[in-house]
Amino acid sequence: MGMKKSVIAALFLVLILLPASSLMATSVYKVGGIFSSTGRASFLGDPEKKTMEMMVEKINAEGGIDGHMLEAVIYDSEGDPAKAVSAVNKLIHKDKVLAIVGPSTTPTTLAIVNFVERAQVPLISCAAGVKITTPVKPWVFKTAQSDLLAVAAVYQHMKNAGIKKIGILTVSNSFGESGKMQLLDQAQDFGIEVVQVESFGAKDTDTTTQLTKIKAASPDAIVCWGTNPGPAVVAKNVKQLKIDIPLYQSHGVASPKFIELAGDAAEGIILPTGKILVTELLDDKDSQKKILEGYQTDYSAKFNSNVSGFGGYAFDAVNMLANALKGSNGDKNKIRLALENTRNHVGATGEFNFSDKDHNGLSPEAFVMVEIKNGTWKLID
Amino acid sequence: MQEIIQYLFSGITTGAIYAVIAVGLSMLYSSTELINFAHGEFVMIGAMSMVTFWVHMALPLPVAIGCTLALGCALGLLFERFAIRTARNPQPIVLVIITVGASIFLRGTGMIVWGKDPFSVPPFSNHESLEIFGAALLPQSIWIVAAALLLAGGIHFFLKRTLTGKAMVASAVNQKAAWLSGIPPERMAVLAFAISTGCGAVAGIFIAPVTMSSYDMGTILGLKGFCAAMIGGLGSLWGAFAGGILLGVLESLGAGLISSGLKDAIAFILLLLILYVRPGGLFSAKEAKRF
Amino acid sequence: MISPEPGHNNKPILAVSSLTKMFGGVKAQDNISFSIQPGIVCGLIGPNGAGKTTLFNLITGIYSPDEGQVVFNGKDTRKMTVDQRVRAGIARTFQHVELFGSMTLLENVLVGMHVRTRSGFWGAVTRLPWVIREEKEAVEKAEALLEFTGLMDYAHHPAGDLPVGRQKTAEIARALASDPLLLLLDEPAAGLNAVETEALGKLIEQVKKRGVTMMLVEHDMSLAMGICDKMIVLDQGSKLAEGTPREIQNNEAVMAAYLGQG
Amino acid sequence: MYALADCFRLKRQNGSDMDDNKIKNRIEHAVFICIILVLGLFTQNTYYLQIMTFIGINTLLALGLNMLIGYAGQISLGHAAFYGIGAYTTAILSGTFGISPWLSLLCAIGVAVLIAFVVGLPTLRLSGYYLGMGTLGFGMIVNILFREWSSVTGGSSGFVGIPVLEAGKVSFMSGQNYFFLVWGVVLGAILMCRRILASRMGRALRSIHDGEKASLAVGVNTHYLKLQIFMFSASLGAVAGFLYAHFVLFISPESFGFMVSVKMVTMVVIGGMASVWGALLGASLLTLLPEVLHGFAEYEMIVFGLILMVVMIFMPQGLTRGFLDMYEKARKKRQ
Repeated sequence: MGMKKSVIAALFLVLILLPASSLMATSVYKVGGIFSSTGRASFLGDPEKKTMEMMVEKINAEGGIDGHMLEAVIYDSEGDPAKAVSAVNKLIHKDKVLAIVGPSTTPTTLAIVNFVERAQVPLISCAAGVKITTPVKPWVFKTAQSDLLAVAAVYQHMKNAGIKKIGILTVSNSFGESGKMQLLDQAQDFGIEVVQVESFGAKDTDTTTQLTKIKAASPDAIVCWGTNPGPAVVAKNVKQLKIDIPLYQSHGVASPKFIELAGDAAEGIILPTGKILVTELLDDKDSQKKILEGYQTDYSAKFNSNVSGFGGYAFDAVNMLANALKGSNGDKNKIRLALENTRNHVGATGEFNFSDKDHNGLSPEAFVMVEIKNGTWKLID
Repeated sequence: MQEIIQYLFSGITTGAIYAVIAVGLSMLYSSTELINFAHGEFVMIGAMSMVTFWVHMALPLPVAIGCTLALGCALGLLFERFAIRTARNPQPIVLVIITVGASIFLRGTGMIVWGKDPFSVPPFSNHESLEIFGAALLPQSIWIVAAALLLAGGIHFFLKRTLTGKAMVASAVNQKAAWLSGIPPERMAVLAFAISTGCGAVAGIFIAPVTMSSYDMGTILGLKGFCAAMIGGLGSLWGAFAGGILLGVLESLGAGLISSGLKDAIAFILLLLILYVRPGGLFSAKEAKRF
Repeated sequence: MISPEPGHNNKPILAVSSLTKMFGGVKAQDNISFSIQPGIVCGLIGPNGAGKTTLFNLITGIYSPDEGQVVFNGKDTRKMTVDQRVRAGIARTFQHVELFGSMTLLENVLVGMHVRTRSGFWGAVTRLPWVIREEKEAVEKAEALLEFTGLMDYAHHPAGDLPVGRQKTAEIARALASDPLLLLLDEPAAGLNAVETEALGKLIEQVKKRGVTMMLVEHDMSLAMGICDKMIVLDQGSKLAEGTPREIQNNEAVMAAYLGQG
Repeated sequence: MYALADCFRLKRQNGSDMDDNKIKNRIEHAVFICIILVLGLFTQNTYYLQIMTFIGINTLLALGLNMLIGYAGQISLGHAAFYGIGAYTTAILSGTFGISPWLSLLCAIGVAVLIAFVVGLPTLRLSGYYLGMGTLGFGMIVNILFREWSSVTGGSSGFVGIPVLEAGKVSFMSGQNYFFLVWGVVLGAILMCRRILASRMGRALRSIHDGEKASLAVGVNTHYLKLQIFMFSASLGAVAGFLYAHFVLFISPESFGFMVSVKMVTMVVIGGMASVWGALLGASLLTLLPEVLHGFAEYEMIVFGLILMVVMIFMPQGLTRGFLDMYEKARKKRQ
């Protein structure tokens, strides 16, 4: 028994003394990353983290930036704001990074905004929430399309299809809530009436109750705003209840995983997505096509799995950061200015045009509408 | 009217899931006086093993179910042997923390083994939903209700009618007396654990086709299962079954008639009300412990 | 602090009338009545399961009776909570020692003084002079009690570490700390050896000299016969007999009950 | 330092161990203050200051819960609710309505204490698993409220716009100021807890833990006392929530969910129940552990779960007790 105890005690000592001494190399540009690579939002954070690692490796293989090697220090926020705060301070004050990419979700980003503003370190978030860049904060940028644009794309499609009344069903987390707000805010602009608003839990096993309620309000279409796996349950339930009106989903499920999960029930679903999902369907003249192809080839080669739309946010963030680092000599304000002056940057997500009034820089063209047909995506003009 | 029937059907589908989880929890409590906070994780393991055995390895359905069940029981056995029995000071709070630790451990292991993505499992029988009074009822719901009933009935039979079962109950009521009459309490505890986690795995097996399975699905299911077990009366198998169905139906009605945002709150409000008004639960003769 | 009202010494300190308590259809107490005069030691005997501890629990308020009443020191106790009864002057010890094991003996006695002291949350936080004074007085009184019971040497030992004999005595010290008028002792001699039992008898005599009325459940007949002024015999929830030890010794019904039980 | 020496001299002169205890406590407090001063003044790195600030906030949580679990023996699996109530009350009052944060601190404590009273009145009549489930249910309901009442709380996207604390010309923005603020509060809380424990109320509280039956029999109004300590522990939770809100300046429901409640209980139990320093140790370990486990990346959860299980299996009294026992054993062996 005494033996056991002392082994455990020793284990604890080791754990406490473990924090590795960080070596400071002079000629290295350190950049930080905070992604929710585990936890509820790992579907976002995991590809983002992998993308960042891959990009940094690639940049270094090509000789680094102005002769400086890049070093990525990446922490896992687990989708928890408190962990993100801890991570951001570690990046700023311990690792002394020049800039930070991430975090993956809106709450974690909002939690650390104050800290990067205070410490004056550029941050390029990969989260969708509009609140992140409105109002504009000098040091905070983001690459993910705002749900503002996604909702606009969906509504535009509805308007063209003559849909007037809709029921909405959103997941009860920050993604769904932000989507719900946009859906309600913009409805009038497109002459659409929201007749029923419902929500479901991220881990709900069944949503037929909510759908029954929506069905009873007899809308022309249903919009579901959520991230996997909830919307797949919704899609299945819609089929099971034999609700025969169009089902719209959000860009939150724009991944092959969704089709796999929803199976037959995915047929006919319409959703907005970044172009990354439909690269091969894109017109050859599309400026993004080549970039997307390059990214996809690299990613599949390295991780032996397909890209998801979300890794693209980190892809763009790292690319723009690398451009901004050129000639900055490690001066954070120069990096910030360079970021703010990024114009016509064609990335995986869209064409970025940052300015001092817009730190997201994307236009509605960043989204295309697709329909799921025969288990694959089909572009809608 | 048609909506109300649909709410009821939806409620029964979800309720049966809660019920089948609650039955496993209640079974463990009635034979060891222990609440296993890792129970939801065993449900996850059941569902994810179905993904592996049935979907990925394409084993025949009965074989896949058998393998999953065996895995659930075996893990329960190991858990009891290495964590619960080794504990030196089995106060409730210490056991709670141990089982919470186990749930985190199992979730972490699940993430490594199955990855972070969710999976779906096809239903056991034909795809078309049945139409009754214009409301749709999923065939899989019937499967789940049947599974919950069978589990509750089977365990009831086992505890009341078989020698081993009776010994198990005796050992729970008074360990020393049971030991004196030749019942090995340790073997009873290990058996109770294996059966209980097996029940968890069964819950997972039947849930997998109606919903999406992922490594982190267990926590909320486990909590709802506790609510159901508490509402029905801890330690009472039929109480757990009824508590689960009741919880599901009330959640569904609440979501349908009041607000879907407050759906999760309904379970816990119901739990508090029951605890205040009738701490022993709806179907339990036992008074809740005060000392 | 509280004493039996002077001049009313013939008035009973405890009057129990037609007390009945059911436990799921079983009558644990069946229409029991008796009264106890102040200053005496009353023995409560009877075979196992006769309802002695239940009677104690009814008097102290752990259970409430289905019928009948308990009048203590002239007051009907029906609406009084357990702690209000302690405040009124009823204290008890337990059959199986129930000391606060992790606390020192002194602290145990101080907890016994709970109803006679008054500082609460704010008193503890602010430590105003009156709080400090109260605490000092309480400690002094507790030490005096430990001296009285011969436990002073163990004052700073955790109560759980003491031998059973000392623990039994310590429970009496803790019970006395609330300045009781009536002290209920539930099998104080159980588990004690001959020497300890003798010392216990002496302690009870001394407590009696302090004017505390006592009721005790006891199986050790030589002890009970020696110290009790009066005895009540219970059998299967009802009162079998009541009288002086000598009367009880010669009561045929009592003999039958005890012999019949074997 | 002189004070310390004085203490030792006093100790030698005075034999009674009541006084011994008092002196021991004083030494402990003096050492604690010295450590805080040294750490606060000589740590320049904001990251380390921030970690230590988080440890302080968690210590407050653990201290409050320890009074309830460790001393009164009542489990609560929903204590993060009070942490959240403190944070949201101050956020809404000072952020939305522009009330001075110091005033909103009082309101936060008031609201938490009031809710603790209303909830505790029926809940604390339960015990064991029933009490655990009752408090768990309460915690879940409060968390759902934070999420669903989005017009006031900002919903699941969180609450933005919490003001920075200021007192006169001092702004509690920099790491050092906030560090001292938090640890000052922790010191105050430790003193308060110790005073309570050494008082009539504290003795009654501990007596409930040792034996509720006997405690009731000697005249302790156990229900009332449990309620009082529940309210006290809620108020410490609210203060911690206040400090968290004005430190991070952003709050969202996830920071006050079920897993946070579990983490709080874990801090108490791992550190050592019924020990003020155990709460500090538990809070430190659980705050530092994720930082240290970061190296395990994907395996972090597994390792964390394992540590929890192993500690509870082999040292159910918590680390403070566990290490003390080991030390005692080693000493006995040597003799």
